[in-house]
Amino acid sequence: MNDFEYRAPASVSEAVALLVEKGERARVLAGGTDLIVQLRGGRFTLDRMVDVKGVPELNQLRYDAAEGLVVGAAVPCYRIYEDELVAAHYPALVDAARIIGGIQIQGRASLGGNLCNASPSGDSIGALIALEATAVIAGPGETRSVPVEQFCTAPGRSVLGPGELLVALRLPPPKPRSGAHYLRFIPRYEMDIAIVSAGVAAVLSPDMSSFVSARVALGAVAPTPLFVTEAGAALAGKPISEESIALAAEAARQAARPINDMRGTVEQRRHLAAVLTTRALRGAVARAKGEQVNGH
Amino acid sequence: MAIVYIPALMRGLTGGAEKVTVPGSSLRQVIHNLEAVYPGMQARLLQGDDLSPALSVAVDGEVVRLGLLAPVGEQSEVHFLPAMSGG
Amino acid sequence: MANKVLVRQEFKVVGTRPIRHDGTDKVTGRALYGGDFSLPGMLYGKVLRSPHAHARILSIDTSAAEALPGVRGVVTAKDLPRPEEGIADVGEGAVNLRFLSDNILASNKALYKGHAVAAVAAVDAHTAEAALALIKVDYQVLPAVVNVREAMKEGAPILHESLRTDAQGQKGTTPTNIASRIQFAKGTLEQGFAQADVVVEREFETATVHQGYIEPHNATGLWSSDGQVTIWCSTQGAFTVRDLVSQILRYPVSKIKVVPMEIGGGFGGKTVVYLEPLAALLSRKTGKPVKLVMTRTEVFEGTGPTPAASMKVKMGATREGKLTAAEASFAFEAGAYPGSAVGAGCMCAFAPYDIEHGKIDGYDVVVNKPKAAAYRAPGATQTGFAVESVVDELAEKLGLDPIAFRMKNSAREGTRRIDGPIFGVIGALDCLEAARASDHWSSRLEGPNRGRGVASGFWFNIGLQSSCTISVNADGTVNLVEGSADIGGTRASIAMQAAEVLCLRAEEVKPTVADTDSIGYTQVTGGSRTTFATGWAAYEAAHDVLRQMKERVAKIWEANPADVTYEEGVFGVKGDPKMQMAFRELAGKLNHTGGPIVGRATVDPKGQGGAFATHIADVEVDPETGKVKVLRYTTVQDAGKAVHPSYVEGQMQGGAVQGIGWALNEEYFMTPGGTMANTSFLDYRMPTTLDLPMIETVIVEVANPGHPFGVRGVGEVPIVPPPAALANAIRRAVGVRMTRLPMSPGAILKEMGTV
Amino acid sequence: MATKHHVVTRVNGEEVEFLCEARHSLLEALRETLGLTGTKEGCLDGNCGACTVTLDGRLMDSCLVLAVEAHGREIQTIEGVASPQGLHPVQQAFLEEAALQCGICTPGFIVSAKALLEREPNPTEERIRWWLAGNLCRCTGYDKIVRAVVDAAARMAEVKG
Repeated sequence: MNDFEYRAPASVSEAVALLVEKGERARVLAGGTDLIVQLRGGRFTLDRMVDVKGVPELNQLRYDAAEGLVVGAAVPCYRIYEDELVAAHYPALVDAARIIGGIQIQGRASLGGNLCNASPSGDSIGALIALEATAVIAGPGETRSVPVEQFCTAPGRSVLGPGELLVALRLPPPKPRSGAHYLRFIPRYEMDIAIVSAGVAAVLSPDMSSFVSARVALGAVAPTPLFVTEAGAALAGKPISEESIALAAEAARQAARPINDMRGTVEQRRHLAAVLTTRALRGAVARAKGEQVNGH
Repeated sequence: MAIVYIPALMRGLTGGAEKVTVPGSSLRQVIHNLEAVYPGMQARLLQGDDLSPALSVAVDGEVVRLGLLAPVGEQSEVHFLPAMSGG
Repeated sequence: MANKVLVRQEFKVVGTRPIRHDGTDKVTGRALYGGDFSLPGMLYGKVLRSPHAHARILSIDTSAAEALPGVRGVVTAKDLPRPEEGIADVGEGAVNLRFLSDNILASNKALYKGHAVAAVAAVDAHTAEAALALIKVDYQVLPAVVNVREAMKEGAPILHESLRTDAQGQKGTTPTNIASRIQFAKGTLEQGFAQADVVVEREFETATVHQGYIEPHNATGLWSSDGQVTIWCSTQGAFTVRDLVSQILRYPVSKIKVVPMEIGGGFGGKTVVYLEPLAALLSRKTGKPVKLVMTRTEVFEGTGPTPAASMKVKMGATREGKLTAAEASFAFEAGAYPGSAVGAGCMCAFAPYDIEHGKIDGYDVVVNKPKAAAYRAPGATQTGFAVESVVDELAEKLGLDPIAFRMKNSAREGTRRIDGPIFGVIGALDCLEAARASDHWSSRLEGPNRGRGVASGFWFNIGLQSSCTISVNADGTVNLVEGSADIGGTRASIAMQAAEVLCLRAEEVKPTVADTDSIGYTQVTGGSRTTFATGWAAYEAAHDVLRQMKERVAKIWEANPADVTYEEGVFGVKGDPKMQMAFRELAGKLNHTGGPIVGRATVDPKGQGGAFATHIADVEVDPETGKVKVLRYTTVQDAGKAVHPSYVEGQMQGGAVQGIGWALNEEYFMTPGGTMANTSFLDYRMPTTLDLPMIETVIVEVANPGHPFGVRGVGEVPIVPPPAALANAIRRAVGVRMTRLPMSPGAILKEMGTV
Repeated sequence: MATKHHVVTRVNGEEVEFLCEARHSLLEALRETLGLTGTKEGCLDGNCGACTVTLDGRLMDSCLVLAVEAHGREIQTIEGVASPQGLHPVQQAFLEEAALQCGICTPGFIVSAKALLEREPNPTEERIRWWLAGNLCRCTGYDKIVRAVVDAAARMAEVKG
């Protein structure tokens, strides 16, 4: 691995300046669990690494009943799942944070990094999409916000322009009678990459008998994590039943456009898209009803 | 007389016989005597002056490590097996 | 969750569970493995590897690399002596020297992606790595063949123009990828099948898998100005490294010293050399010590995995459940050079059974993958998967209990195997009986999509040469020096056998694994031979100590040495109960009664006895995803005599789990062009803690009459039964018969017709 | 020549200074620069856990941490687990339960298990397995490792009284 310059700015503006200066030749280091592996594997070379863990905005983890949740882009997974407020209000986020790598990775890897890595199978991304998260991006120009479902543009590519930096993820407060669940399928029980994943959030009617709305996101079935609006639309206004869930699952299957690779086949992934959508929806409904649901 | 089991693909040399009896008190003698009765056998079993390194020899069910020096008893069974290694 | 030992014979030390002698060093991080070693002024080496699975090397230009600041030397195949065609016997079977040499550094052709082409030594690893990118290799890319069936076809790309099929000594006449063909035949097959009421015939495939040791290969070499070469490395056999380096470099063994460092797992994969000759060559070129350590990707791409196999098995049985005939064809991928374990695979395949008529064909086939190396019971797991699946299906068709069916047909003392020899005392039936009597087998398994499977397995074990010396310390303890790399507690199991003879505690025997200058020739730690053979050497060396101690007592007491006795740690004289001297007391007198005492022994034992195992697996299959959860797992195995039961259990559990990984998820995922796509532990899915239940063990002890304590090797056979045990369990859980490994979720879904 | 960073950190309770390049991992610094070879290299991509250390009390794969990031931090490695008074209960339990074979993964497992028991004195088998899933062992099948952690928990409870 070629050597590079290491910088650890203390502010967003300083970080942006360091990034702007080197353009494509600079990269942001948060947890580094993807970045360092890719660098070592020769995927790319760089001139400057900008360690953003010392920037306060990127380390905030703040919940407010009115504003919702702010997750700084460098907040490692363990802080997500060890936070009682997050666990109480965003269990689907905990579902994702608990399964990224093992305990060592979770000590370092961040949701922000997971998103910026823009892998089609990124575990937190499906949960973030389901939870209507937006990405807060600082850069040489105005700070801007992008819905997470629009963040990834291709495998390993995102909307981040030259010199731009993901500062935080903002999640709206959970709606009344809502529940969310994130599930992935892996051949092992831990330490694996999703063959397919599904993040689902559902809002139920006041009498808890029907779906008001739902958001379904799939991972590893397209070049980017997929927000399947058809699946959500299939549920709106429908009674809570296996039949309704099956409609959404079928929509998920239809929306999936996966590839064959070492992790799975097209047929297997389409099938799993439906299976996981079904299971995640059941989990989301249960959570909306106040029931306990295990992460996976 | 030792009872020599003939490897399956060499049985063309023994007219299809699975086993033959030949005299000899060492493996060297046994192979020499085998060659006398079934010409061509020696070339299949030896490489130079030694047992082919692709082979191991079992006498009375035990793989022996003495090569051609291996003693062969009056009623011994001799088997030629592929050489083996372990993990 | 029981661990049971069915003890038949008790000893004082053998059969107990002392703390291993090297344990404290290994739990404190103090133990030095090959990668931990360094010397002042040491350089770091890196290896350039072929990006192509099959390519002619037209030219290599190293000048730019050599010019890079910090680079001290570059070597290519030109730096290796060109061996004539020759065969080396290194206790590992036949090794063709030219092939051996070419696998260290490719000369004319690169035969697999990852094949070493050049090596660089530089002041640090980063500089060496940067230099690799500056080496210009002109390749002419050739079509690759990465599957055994394809490689056997007419018109397949040929790896070696000079290769001719060796059919048990008869050479073929045309270029081929089939390096050898073997056959075993017993009885009259047609007659056997004619007697059968039920015949099952199926084809099976297994994927290439890796041993997966956590420690990457490493070697540090120092070529001294006086021509002495020293190599520090993690190896299963220091003497084998010495032999192979000597042959590859055409350099006398007496000028090579190999220092075995602690070794972080081998499972057969560290019985051969990759980096050792390069470390020596680079050191000769640079005049400095040079250290090389592989990356994980290099380990996957550049070292020997176990062969993929394509297999066909046909077996027949009568309505009453008696096996009448068995026929099989096993084709193994040897990788780039001949020499898969197909021979052993053939011989182990039907070994658990007494079958009158049988025929087995084996094919050793070269393909554009790394040269296969040994992996725990080499060859037996592949063939065992096929045979034990068919046996299970026969039992199912006959409506018989799978253990009862196996017992009815079990091999026992006097059974003639299909490959010819007759079994001595074996524990095949005892394992089945113990499995049937286990808590696990008698427990009920309820619930949908759940099933229980059983399978047996066999491994020969091997003997081979070992040496041992024991010197007596003045305080009544002894130092034991041996040459077997300790990969899983063998210092303890060897020392315990000496302790038993000497009436000492295990802790009073201090074992050291020595380098090749300091101990007599000792074969690899492999083939389940170490506790058996090196333990035997320790037993003999201890007896040599006792013999000398008795002579010394006789001298002191002016008695006849033949009358000296030794019981419970005390020397005495026949007929005079007043005369007594403890071992420790005598030990303190040695230096002024005639000098120190050192016992020594070398052995090359036969009679290693075979090892049998029977495993029981409970699984639950998720019918929607195809994912298998192992709910409960029991291993039953004949250890002959478990010297240190904890480490025997450890072998059983570890072997079983490697087999579970092989069965369910592990594979080299190859692109059609011959690139392994999953060269990281992320996607090469070895089992983690969460994938497994506790692994229950039942140690059966059917004493091996060929060993003083009845020991049989235990390390290898536990990997054999798991794939079939799990396949049989999956069959009962969801009704599908899996005939390919790995039985991954996707494969199961496909077989179930879901996708 | 590459720029060197001056890193001041604490390793196993003692202040340590070293120079490193930005590209050097913490694992490299520990093993090559500081000679602390108890932390092992198994995969260099965070999938085996052999290089596990704690950084400010958190478990990390040291192959995925830059050496320069250690500046001003607190590192614990396997070399700091035992004390002059003797082995840590986790180490003693690994010995007595025969929870190691080749031993290459053992330092990582011990560092991880110790961190678990310091947080959760009485974990279930399931919890132990979840916590240790980032540490691969190829020899033992994990059975005896899990038992050793359970055993160590009991020993630590005893010590606490």
